[in-house]
Amino acid sequence: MTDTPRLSLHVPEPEVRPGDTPDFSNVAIPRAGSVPRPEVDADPKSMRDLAYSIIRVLNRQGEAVGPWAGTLTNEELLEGLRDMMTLRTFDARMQTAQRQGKTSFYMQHMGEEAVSCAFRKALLPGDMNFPTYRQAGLLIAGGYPLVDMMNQIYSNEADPLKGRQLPIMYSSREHGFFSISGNLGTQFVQAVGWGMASAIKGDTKIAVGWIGDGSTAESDFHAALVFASTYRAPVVLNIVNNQWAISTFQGIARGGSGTFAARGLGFGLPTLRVDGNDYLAVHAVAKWAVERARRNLGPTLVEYVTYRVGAHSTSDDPSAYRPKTESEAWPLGDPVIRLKNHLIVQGVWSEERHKQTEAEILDVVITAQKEAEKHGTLHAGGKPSARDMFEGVYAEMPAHLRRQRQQAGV
Amino acid sequence: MTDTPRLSLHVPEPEVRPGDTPDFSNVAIPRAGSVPRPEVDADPKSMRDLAYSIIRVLNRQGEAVGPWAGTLTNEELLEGLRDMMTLRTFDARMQTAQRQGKTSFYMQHMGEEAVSCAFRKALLPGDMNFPTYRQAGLLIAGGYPLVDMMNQIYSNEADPLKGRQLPIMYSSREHGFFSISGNLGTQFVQAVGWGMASAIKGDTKIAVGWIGDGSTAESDFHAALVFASTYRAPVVLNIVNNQWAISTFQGIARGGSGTFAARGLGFGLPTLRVDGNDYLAVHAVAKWAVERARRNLGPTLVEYVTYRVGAHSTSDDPSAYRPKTESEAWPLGDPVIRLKNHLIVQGVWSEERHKQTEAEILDVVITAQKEAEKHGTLHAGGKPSARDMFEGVYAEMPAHLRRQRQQAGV
Amino acid sequence: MARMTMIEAIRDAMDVCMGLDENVVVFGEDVGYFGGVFRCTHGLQQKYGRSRCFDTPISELGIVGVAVGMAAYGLRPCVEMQFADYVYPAYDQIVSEVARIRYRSAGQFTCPIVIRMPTGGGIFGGQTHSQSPEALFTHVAGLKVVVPSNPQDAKGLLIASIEDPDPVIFLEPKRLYNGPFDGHHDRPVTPWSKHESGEVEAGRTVTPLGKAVVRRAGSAVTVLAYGTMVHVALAAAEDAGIDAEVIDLRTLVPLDLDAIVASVRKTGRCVVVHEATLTSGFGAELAALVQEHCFHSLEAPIARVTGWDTPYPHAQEWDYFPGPARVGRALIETMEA
Amino acid sequence: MARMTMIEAIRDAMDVCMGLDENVVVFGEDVGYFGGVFRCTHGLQQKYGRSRCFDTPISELGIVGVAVGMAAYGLRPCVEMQFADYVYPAYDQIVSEVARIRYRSAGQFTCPIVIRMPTGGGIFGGQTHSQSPEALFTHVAGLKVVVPSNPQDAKGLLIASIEDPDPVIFLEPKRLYNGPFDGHHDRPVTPWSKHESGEVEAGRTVTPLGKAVVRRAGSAVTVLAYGTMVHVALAAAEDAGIDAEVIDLRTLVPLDLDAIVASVRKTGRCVVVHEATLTSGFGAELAALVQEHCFHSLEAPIARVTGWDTPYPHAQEWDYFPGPARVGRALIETMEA
Ligand SMILES: Cc1ncc(C[n+]2csc(CCOP(=O)(O)OP(=O)(O)O)c2C)c(N)n1
Ligand SMILES: Cc1ncc(C[n+]2csc(CCOP(=O)(O)OP(=O)(O)O)c2C)c(N)n1
Ligand SMILES: [Mg+2]
Ligand SMILES: [Mg+2]
Repeated sequence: MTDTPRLSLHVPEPEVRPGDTPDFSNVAIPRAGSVPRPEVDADPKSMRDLAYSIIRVLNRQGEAVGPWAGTLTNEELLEGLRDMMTLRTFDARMQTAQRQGKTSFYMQHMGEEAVSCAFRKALLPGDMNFPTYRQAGLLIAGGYPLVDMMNQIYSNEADPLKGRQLPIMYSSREHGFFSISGNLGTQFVQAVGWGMASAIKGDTKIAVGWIGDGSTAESDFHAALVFASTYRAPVVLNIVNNQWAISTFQGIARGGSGTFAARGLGFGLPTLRVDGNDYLAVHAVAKWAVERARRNLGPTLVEYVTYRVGAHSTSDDPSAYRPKTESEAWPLGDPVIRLKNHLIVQGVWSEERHKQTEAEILDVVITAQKEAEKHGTLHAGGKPSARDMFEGVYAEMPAHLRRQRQQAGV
Repeated sequence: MTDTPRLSLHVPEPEVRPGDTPDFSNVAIPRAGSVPRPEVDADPKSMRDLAYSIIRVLNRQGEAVGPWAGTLTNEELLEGLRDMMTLRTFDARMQTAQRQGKTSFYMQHMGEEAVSCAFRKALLPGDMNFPTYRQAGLLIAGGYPLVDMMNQIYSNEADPLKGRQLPIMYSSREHGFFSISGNLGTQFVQAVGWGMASAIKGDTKIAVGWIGDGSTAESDFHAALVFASTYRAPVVLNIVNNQWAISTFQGIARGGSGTFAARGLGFGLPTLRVDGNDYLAVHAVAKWAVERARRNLGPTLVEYVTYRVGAHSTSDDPSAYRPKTESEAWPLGDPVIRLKNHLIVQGVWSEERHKQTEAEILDVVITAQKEAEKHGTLHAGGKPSARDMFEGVYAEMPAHLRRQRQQAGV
Repeated sequence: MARMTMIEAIRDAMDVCMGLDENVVVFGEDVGYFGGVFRCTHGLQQKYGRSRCFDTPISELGIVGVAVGMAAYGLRPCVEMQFADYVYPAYDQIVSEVARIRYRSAGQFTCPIVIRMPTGGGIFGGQTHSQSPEALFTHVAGLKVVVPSNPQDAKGLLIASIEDPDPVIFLEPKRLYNGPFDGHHDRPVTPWSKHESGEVEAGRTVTPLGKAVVRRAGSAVTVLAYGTMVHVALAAAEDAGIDAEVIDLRTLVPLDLDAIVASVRKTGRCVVVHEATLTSGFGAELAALVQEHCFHSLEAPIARVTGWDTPYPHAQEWDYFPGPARVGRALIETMEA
Repeated sequence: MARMTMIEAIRDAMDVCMGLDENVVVFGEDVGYFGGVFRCTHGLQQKYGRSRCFDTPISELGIVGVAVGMAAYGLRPCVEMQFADYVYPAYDQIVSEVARIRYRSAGQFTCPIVIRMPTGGGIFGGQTHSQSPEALFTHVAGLKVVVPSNPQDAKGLLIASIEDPDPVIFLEPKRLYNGPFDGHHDRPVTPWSKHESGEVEAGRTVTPLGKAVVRRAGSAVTVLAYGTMVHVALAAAEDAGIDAEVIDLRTLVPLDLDAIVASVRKTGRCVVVHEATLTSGFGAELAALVQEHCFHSLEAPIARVTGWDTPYPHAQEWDYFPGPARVGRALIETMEA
């Protein structure tokens, strides 16, 4: 062993950086329709390959093909298109509102709209999501009022969370949306606990955990998989792989494993990888995984392959770490355009109706925004009271907090 | 979905409990010699099956067979036998010493001696282990003086750790043995860091992380795999699956995955599973994994399949949670007897020489014990000073600790 | 009333709560079949089934993390950390989640969970079986922190904690599990079964959170203590022959400041004792509050007698532990100051 | 001397140390190519290569855990937590490992690592980008805890921390990163480039750990502060027109008790300020020490002005933040007490 070479550290790097030409030719994209659809009660061992492939339904011609097609009617798809368009418009308006100083911070979904919007449609009332900050589509597709979202973003007097929480860190028990944490990962294992509780009580409700590609490195991800696998919790565990974690490319979190989905194999879980920009594929996979959970067949791990087109947040500028045109080169396209094209191919949609709907939605969003702004924005108009700051730390305010509130004079 | 059944919680249970007849017929044991040996630089993808098998060298007849045989000479094997016998005798004496009140606590290795004793022989001076409390074989096979181990166990005036640390929580930089933590798991990711440091410095030394089956559920396990996989750290990551975590059977930590080794697949790591009661197999696998690390080919995950014959610690009584005769039914036998039989088959050993060596070793251990007891035991004789309690919190004692030491009057 | 050890009292509390409310579930490492390494959950799995009392993987993060999800669903998990020294892997879930879910969701979700953990030294457990991390929880708004000092309180406070709508960190002084210790480690222990404070009320007996109790009335100096240190303080007062008033705080958050202030205003002197390290220990908060609220009554500086600012050593356990001699010395010095 | 922002000063400190000692390595989330979300490590990867400055997976546990192993090998890792609010997943590694390795191995292994983290509020970061967790580290024996209040100190203290043989928790008040704040959030900020305390010495400039500094001499009352609160305290003294002596502690552990005691013995009054929640905050320790060591000099109770015992709210940030008005009121009350 005296001829042992000197060791060296391997630090993964993306293939391109600002100034380089984006190139996704190394990303293997299977043909739409080519990935088999196992029965939901099939042995996870029989489907390990699915962790290394990509389930896709919409082909280049905008047709829905293969065994995963056919889970939604055209009416449902039109609603889905509307949901995604609403989310995109909402994002655009709120980005601008942030730049105007009406809120401190915003995070958009551009390019990833299909993931949360389509998944939401596979759930039943009473099911519970444990989301991250990039699944507002669950709320919009679930009928949560835009104006409530905005009230929170503005931290105004009508903010349902009373100004305590950051903008976009929504919470709505009624809409099956658990209070978002700013600390990455924590929700993933909580989802497993919620599912376990439902099983303990002999209920029929299931839980859904959400996490980003980068955040799979957090400990909560591991704990979630350990507990879900051990107790066969009725939960769907979703990894949204949008290729980036702020400035860090997915290769840092993924390391040497081919995919994030592969993480599930070490736990004996059925593990699917799906085209996250394909509304139909997302819905089909969601339905499959939700059914498994609902039928007490246990947890499923799903990786959504998508791309974060925008900046990480309003505090971020991606041109510092990736080529400006990278999103255009992204081989899975845009989820809104792909669904629009499919509906046109289906003969139930047209460019004109699309344009018209865009205008309608803009109108709806602006109306909501005006309504919200009546209640104030972060630095102007109505605001939550300083008193609210002292409430809700405990069910009943203890003496020391009462004293402090008095000192604060509120 | 209205006909959805009620959910229920699955809580894994071992097949037998006290009063039942032990039955390991469900444990698949491949024939010795039947598992292939890939080249160390082979693609991890090509060896995924190894995570679900068991590499074995010694067959029932005591012969060494198959592609993993032949890494040690008979002389080396005789030394290995001696190491294991020493560890076993050492354990027996210290167990008794604990019952006599000479120390507060002890943890033995019965049944698992081959794992740490054989692994140690695959390392070079300067390599570093990050062990748990059940790898004293690394010290014994590495030539650490028994009397120093005992001085620590007794927390006496010659205790190299000055009475600060629990018995058996050894530390010896010189012997490549990192300070043991009482907190499970922490060392696993530290091992990765040590390996990364060696790579950063262009050194040739490698690190070895150790963890128990139960402790793989801890977060540090995940962090270790994420970092090792990402930076291709020169590290061997060892899981000692001795079937039990105190009273908890391995099915709770393992969940639905077939094996602990399978955890490595989700990270793209080469992952081996080995008969931990087969000294030759352990050494062969250790050598393979160490060579990979040394040649900068990256980390390897290894699961050692073994059985904790004794109680978890001197505070534990396993008859409360598993059949008394379970260890006798364990299908992989006893590592000492198996190596002894092999050496007899090889014609270099005999029952008589074994007995005689047993007596010799007992003598050596008793001599060391007498020497150690001259320096005191936990409640009698020489002890570390109370002054030592205040030293070493920082490199230099800060003023507040000096004040406290004065107050303590020491 | 039956006599019980503290272990039996704790078990009884969980038993009572599981019997009354089927949303109460109990889990942790070795907690199910075996009944816990200290046997606090012994028999509960048999009685209530594996869905309500079970073993978990060794992941404190996972234990607390799933408890948060269960609480959001509507259950009332009462979970065990095998030792307080092992709570840190769950610290993020406790600080960032457990403590803040009611607040950040404006009450849509709540987190009524109890996290039990054996705490403190005195069993030669070395640095990883002896810690007293209470101050790491008292600093976190949204948590309640409880430390009983005898079987009746252990039961009553644990029932109150399980029934509480907010999360409770429940620290069980393991030195008191089997016997009251009576302050001196080198003297024989009266087991709880023979000890007068071993009496425990049957059924649902509740000791409200936030109420301290005077264990020994006195007029010369107030001693603030909790858990094991209550017994040390009593022994110290006896040994030093000082007319000390010993207050057992029982709950650190919310704190019974009124009881403390009333006593110190009366005695004019105060000694604070705990086993945790001195710097930023809960004794600092007590001293800060007492000097603020009793400034004009104080005749001597408030003394703190605590564990030293070192990791908890193994061999030097009784040099580290703030025993009756050290507390007694502080009492005398405070009287003479 | 050049003027620098605190960010530039911090970067310069790492640059100097990496240049002098090739065992210094720097890593964390977004720390490599991009140079950190606050840009504190900008340019270091380019200058020192990917093996010495790199991006990590999002695992604070992993970042600290590998740093421990690297330190055991002989490196000197200086790692970044993206926000102090995200340090909790690493808390077990910090408390059970980083702080105790020298002690438990009797010096065979040591852990000279620095854990940097942006801390404190004032940027509308809400409950997960505003926390001040210093007291959760000051309670842990074996750690040093440092909080600079200006660019020169940030550089000098960071160099001292990297060179220190023991682990250092290095809290960077993010409200001061780009401008000194001068205490009032509602008045324009003078950028460090125009501010007199923006001057930073070039090269290896060391500010020793454990030494406080008087930022404003005075005789009426002593104000103990650190980080952002130093600026608030100065503003409050000015606004209230009180002859306060403002001490910038700079290092919380080890603490410059002599400087504190000398000042309070002189002024006879003391106000402690910090941004963290009140209960069990580091202010409690300061109050406890001051009353102990200056009892006979104290003419008024020691007041604490701190964040309230709630999570850090978003909209009510400036109601939560202990600004100059609140500190000023405490100064006046302490003078009148
Ligand atoms: C515990 C913790 N560590 C670090 C951060 C800072 N942070 C916020 S978002 C982010 C990147 C997350 O990336 P990913 O999980 O891929 O989600 P995405 O933003 O791409 O949706 C980081 C590091 C945090 N919020 N919490
Ligand atoms: C963080 C932490 N949690 C819990 C414990 C208590 N504990 C000590 S050993 C043990 C079981 C470990 O089992 P395993 O990893 O299988 O190792 P083995 O004892 O079988 O070698 C437990 C739960 C601990 N020491 N540290
Ligand atoms: Mg991402
Ligand atoms: Mg085990």
